[in-house]
Amino acid sequence: MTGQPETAAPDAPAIELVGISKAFGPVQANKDISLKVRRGTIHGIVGENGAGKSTLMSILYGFYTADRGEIRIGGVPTKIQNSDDAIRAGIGMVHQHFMLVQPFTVLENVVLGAEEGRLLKPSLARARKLLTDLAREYELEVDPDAVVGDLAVGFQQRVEILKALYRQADILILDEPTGVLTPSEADHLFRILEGLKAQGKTIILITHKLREIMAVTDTVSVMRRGEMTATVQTADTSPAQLAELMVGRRVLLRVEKTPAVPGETVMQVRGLKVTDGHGVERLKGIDLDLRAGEVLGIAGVAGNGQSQLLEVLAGIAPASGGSVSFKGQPLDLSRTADPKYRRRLGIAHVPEDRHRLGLIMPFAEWENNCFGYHDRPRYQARWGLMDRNAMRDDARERIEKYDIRPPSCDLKAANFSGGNQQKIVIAREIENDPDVLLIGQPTRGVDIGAIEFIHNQIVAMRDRGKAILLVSVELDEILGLSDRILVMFDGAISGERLSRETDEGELGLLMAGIDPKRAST
Amino acid sequence: DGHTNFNPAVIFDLGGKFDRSFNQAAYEGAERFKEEFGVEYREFEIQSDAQREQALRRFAEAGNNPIVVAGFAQASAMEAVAAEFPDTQFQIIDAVVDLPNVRSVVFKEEEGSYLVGMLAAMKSETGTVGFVGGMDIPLIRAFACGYVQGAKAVNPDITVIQNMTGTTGAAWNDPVRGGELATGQIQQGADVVYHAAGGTGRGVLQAAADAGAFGIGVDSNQNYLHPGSVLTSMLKRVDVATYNAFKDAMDGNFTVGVQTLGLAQEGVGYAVDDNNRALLTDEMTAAVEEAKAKIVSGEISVHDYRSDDSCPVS
Amino acid sequence: MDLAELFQLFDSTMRNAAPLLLACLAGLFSERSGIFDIGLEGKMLAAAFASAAVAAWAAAPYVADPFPGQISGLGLGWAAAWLGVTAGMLAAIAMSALHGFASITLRGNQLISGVAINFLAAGVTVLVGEALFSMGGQTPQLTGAARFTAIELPLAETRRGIPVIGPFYADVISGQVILVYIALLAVPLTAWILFSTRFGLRLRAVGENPGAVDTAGISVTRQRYSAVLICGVLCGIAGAYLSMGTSAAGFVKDMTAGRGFIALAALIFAKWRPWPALWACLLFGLLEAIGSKYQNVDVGAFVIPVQFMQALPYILTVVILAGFIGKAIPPKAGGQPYVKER
Amino acid sequence: MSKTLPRWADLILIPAINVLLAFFVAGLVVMFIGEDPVHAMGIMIRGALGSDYGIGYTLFYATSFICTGLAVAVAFHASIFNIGGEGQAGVAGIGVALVCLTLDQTHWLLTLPLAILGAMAFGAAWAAVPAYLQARRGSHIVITTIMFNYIASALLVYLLTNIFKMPGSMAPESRRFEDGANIPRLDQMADWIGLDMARSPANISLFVALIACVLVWLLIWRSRLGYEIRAFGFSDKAAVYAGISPFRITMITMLISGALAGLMAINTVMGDLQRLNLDSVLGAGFVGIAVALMGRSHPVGVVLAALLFGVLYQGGAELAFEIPAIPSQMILTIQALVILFTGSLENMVRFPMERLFLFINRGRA
Ligand SMILES: Nc1ncnc2c1ncn2[C@@H]1O[C@H](COP(=O)(O)OP(=O)(O)OP(=O)(O)O)[C@@H](O)[C@H]1O
Ligand SMILES: Nc1ncnc2c1ncn2[C@@H]1O[C@H](COP(=O)(O)OP(=O)(O)OP(=O)(O)O)[C@@H](O)[C@H]1O
Ligand SMILES: [Mg+2]
Ligand SMILES: [Mg+2]
Repeated sequence: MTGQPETAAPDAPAIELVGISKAFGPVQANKDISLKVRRGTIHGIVGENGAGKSTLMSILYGFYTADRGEIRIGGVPTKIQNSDDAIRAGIGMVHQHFMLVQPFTVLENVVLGAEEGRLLKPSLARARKLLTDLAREYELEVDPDAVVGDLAVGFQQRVEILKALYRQADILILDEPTGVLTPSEADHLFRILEGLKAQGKTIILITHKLREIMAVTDTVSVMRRGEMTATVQTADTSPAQLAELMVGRRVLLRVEKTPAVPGETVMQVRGLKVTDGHGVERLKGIDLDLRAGEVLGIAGVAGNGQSQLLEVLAGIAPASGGSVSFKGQPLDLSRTADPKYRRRLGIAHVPEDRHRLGLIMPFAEWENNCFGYHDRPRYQARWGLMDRNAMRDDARERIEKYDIRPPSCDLKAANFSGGNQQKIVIAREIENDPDVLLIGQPTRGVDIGAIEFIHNQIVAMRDRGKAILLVSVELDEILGLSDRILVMFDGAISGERLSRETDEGELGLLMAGIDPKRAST
Repeated sequence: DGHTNFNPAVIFDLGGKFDRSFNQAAYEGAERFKEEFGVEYREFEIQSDAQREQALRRFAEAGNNPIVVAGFAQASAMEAVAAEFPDTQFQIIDAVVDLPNVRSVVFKEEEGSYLVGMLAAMKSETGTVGFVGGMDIPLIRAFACGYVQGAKAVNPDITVIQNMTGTTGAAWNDPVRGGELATGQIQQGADVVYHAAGGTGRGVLQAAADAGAFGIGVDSNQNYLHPGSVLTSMLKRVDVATYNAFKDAMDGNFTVGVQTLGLAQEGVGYAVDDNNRALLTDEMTAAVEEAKAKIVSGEISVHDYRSDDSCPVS
Repeated sequence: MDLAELFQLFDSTMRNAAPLLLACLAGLFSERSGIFDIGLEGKMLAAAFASAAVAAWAAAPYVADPFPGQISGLGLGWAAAWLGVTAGMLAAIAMSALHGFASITLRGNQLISGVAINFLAAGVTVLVGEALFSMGGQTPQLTGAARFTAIELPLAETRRGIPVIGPFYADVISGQVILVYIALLAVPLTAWILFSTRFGLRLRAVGENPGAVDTAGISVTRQRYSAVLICGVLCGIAGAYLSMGTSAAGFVKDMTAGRGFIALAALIFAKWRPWPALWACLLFGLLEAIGSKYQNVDVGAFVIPVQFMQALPYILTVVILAGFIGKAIPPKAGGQPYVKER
Repeated sequence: MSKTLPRWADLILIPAINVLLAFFVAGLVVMFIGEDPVHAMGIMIRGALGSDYGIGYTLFYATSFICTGLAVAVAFHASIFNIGGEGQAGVAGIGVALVCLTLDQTHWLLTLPLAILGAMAFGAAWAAVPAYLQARRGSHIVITTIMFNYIASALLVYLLTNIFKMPGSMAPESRRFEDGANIPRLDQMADWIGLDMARSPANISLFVALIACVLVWLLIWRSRLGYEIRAFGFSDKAAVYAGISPFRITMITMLISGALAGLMAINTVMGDLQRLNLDSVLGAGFVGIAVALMGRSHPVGVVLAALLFGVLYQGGAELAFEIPAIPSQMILTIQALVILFTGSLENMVRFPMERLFLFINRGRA
């Protein structure tokens, strides 16, 4: 119990935020936020992507400084200007993107910043001992001498928690800790959190998964567009109510669609293998058939090879083994694979990460509108120059058709909101009328209205007899859109189901590598 | 009428007027003229090859006359510019430019080097002496060849270690490398090291002094740099050539054509002053003076490397 | 080639390697903290000038009542050399601080800042030198206590008789300038700082993942500034060695002659580790020694021209960078400014 | 990718303030060495622009800087930092010399186009190796191009001392080209149309450089290749997604960049020296960096910045003639300051500006 100010009132909230505001340039990420977190509870925070959850927690942890507002720890106004102040105040944080030094050992990562003296040796020795104690106490075993970069994400997360405990944190913030975990790993984590809570620690848990909120939190706060819209007792609320609070209107998540009429197989994948730069096998022999007129969903916890599958099929990453044929023609899977050529064949790709891959942010909308298709004859003028009028005309047409806002093709991609950026990409890939659409996380960071629109476009495409391979970590989306579902676990396919014959529970088990059917037979 | 537009200028070569050697000699000649006659002169230090033509043209354009240019590297710039300004008088040192308004001054460096070669051989106790050249060009080879001839004349068995600093203009201004080369020669047994390397020589003389060996300076009198450690300096009277150009032009006596300055014309020589007098014994001086007389009289002929691009001894 | 000749080569190697090694370790500190530094060359050059200028000034006799235009020296002959080194360090630190300001505080492009620093040093040294000494940018010749001279190590001459080791000790190890020994000692010291101290741990961490350092409650800015300043100190000694520890005995313009870049190449070759840095610098020092000692190398069938020998360090650098000697992976956060708020 | 700054502020205001800052600091340096900066400035401007002789030299230098500036700019668009312009231009001189020495008995109308090809081919070839190493082996192109600058100068020395050197001459330079390789100077061209102009080395390659500007503009902003270069420059990952080969773009961009740098050899070797010597490049390869940074990698900006540096070089030379106490390193210093202020210290002006504009915009909203 260090760092707790002496003068703390015994029943004051562990944390109290008053009127916190924060702007990033023109983006107002947090607007006048107030929040109380009771000591010894697990407090959930939910909200759409970009709602400002991480920003708020980073302010509490001293990573950012608020433009306005006050932080009270145990009732005492506390200035938190950097993480050091936060650590002193007894706050620990497990970041959404881990803050670990990959080439360091677990031990080095744990002592970093909390060393005893100028020399390392004594610190490391002391830390080793403390670590073993902590590990025993909280089921947090990790090899202290392992290099962090070699550890699986679940273990890396443990290191993050150990870091906080090593600094004797009383308040632990976890930012989307389960996004990278399998259901069973998540269960393990929640057991740890319950244990910490029993010790009197205060926990703030950010997550998108309403199930988790309902299961472990005592209180839940909802954020929307930078504002704190509500704080309720978990026992008094329901997932439906939370969803409504998050997006500001009643949510209709069912996709309206008719049963699929699958045609012939357009893409056939056999024994596909991928080895990454570190020599780790990320795909361990994938077989799949993609048929015309169906949506094939790929479910799975992030990091189980879905991204690699998408990249290899799109031609932006090489395979180390196996084969893929498209309409009976084998595709070249070597490092020279050319996405342009794939597109010409009729394979379009909406990447998982539109910021990094799908758009050139400083390009104008009309330039992005033909990105990847810029070698098409209709965009060429004489002498290797491009036909800018044709490019603009196409862009305007699609802005109209996809209701992209603001409706200006001269605006830079960076100046569109997340949902509209996604629409630009999807419009481009669908309007070129491919036979196969590879689409990753189509609605990540996209608001409800746009989600409906995008889902309808995908279904319409299917109804035109096209094949769609959908990768998403959102089970609801997979279940709602797909006709057939493959679940990936650890680089392999752990099961295949027809969407009308399965449910979240069964898919959740498959995502953890457990096949309930096979287990029972 | 040469008198009416007398407006002298001098252009120094890479290494700059304070190289304590070749360019500094030219500078001192100009300064002496300025002091004696109270006439200001314009000057420019070349920093790169590309400036040569512009510098010459700039001075000629501005009506400077005569324009003295130090260094062989100016020859081709001079060819171009002197032809453009036929009424301006030019003097180039160390190269021959065949134009009706150009005086070319060349020296018999081999003769002066012969004398200091003799001194080196007489001073050497190890039977090994060294030579560090600047840029590897025939001119510097001529220094080396004269030096070897003089040394061998005293001691036919003497070993002369020779190194060149480089093949570009930068070789005139690299004392670190010069010192490294001299140190190497001294480690191989040389106890007298002669340099013909402009600013690079600063490192050569320093290394010799540090190692307790003797250095021999070049062009200017460098005996003062390390009193007691510089055996002598091979004088090349660039100062006189510069001074004379100014003076002749002032008096309206500027002549064109090639001037070759050797021992006979006192254009080259070796330096004796308070800094090195104690280092030279009477026999040494006597032997050198005798050789000098013989060279002047033609009894000894020192081979000029430049005449056939080769040296009979090494 | 006999042993004596070999040892002469090694002796020369040590002298050539010393400034490379100091600059290389300087770069190591900077780059391990995530700040790329192609301005080593310029910092060395600035230091070479500042140290020679201050040493010359300190050693010059004190004139109580200088006539107009005359500058009085300090008359501190005995301390001149060390005052010079200090000045060199300060000059390099000033350049480092500029680089740090540009790349840490202002999050500017580190490569461009390095390039600018190289030009700035090349220009300013001559400008200031000319203004102070009017000698074409040179400093006066340093004499006596204003420069460093070789020191004999104990036992060098008495134990020369021991075969191989004796002459090696006497000819190669002994008889160097003190700055050479400082350069050699800097290697274990760097290794110790890097791997055995808290400072070293944080330094390595900040070059790999500044976010991790920041969230651990350590100031990334402070950590990077200290690294950059250490870089300045070491570059300062490297520059001082060039103008005060070699036969140049003073400053001449552009006297670093690309050594900063070779040091950088050695750093990459050494994969940003201190002991390999020593070997890499010795290798480049040896190449330089060979290049000046054996000018046109006759290998029987043909003659390797001197230009090739002189370009050899640069060619080797390219070969090393091409990864034929194993891939060198730089500190992960190297070259990128640490930005929290996009 | 700033959302807060208007375009004009980004393209004009900030560079202008930065250049002013650079000159202000340069003025302080002049003051430090005991000269009057205003007087020095006067000499520079008069020396560079006060006579047709001065203007001629200014244009001559500017021609070289346009070429090397374009070279750096084109590479910048692909996010490649080519500091090898010095070596590429130096080696390009060999190409020019080979053409000229072989064909100088003919006519410049034949020699010039071939020499242009030679210059561009040799310049590109010298850029090809670092480009290949970057694209295939990930070798840092900044360091490899620096190394190639040194290697180029060693190569040049070797060729000039062993192959090109005239027998009997001491200077490491080729023989002078005959009339067939003498391209028209600006004063000669002025003469054709009856104008009188003092002799200076400015020559027809100024127009070659200006044509190169137009072509570069078309390439970068109007052609498919330029589209791909810019896309790759903004995001190499996204480029791969779009089927743009990083290898191909890196190679092509660097070849174009090297060829442009090489183009300046026409101006110096053919237009001025009329022979090959050791330092025909005169640091122009490095000036190109400052020119490209200042010109925001746009051909119009490059031309303006090249003119500024032309003034600086010619005015600086004049300064060194008039005030020997200010050595020609003054130019190098100003160049360094310009690179510093417009390149790495740019944010010193940009950050406050962004805040200012944010404030103004908020006020309006
Ligand atoms: N460092 C930053 N610089 C600029 N803008 C930022 C930065 N971090 C976040 N933002 C912006 O602030 C807003 C809130 O982001 P924040 O990361 O807090 O959202 P979040 O609720 O955590 O979203 P997610 O669920 O996706 O993690 C978004 O518009 C985001 O783009
Ligand atoms: N990381 C960021 N950096 C800078 N600007 C951002 C960032 N994220 C968002 N913006 C800007 O903020 C505005 C709002 O973006 P945001 O993604 O929060 O929109 P949104 O309200 O979530 O819209 P949508 O529902 O379409 O996603 C956009 O104009 C965008 O340009
Ligand atoms: Mg977040
Ligand atoms: Mg959004």
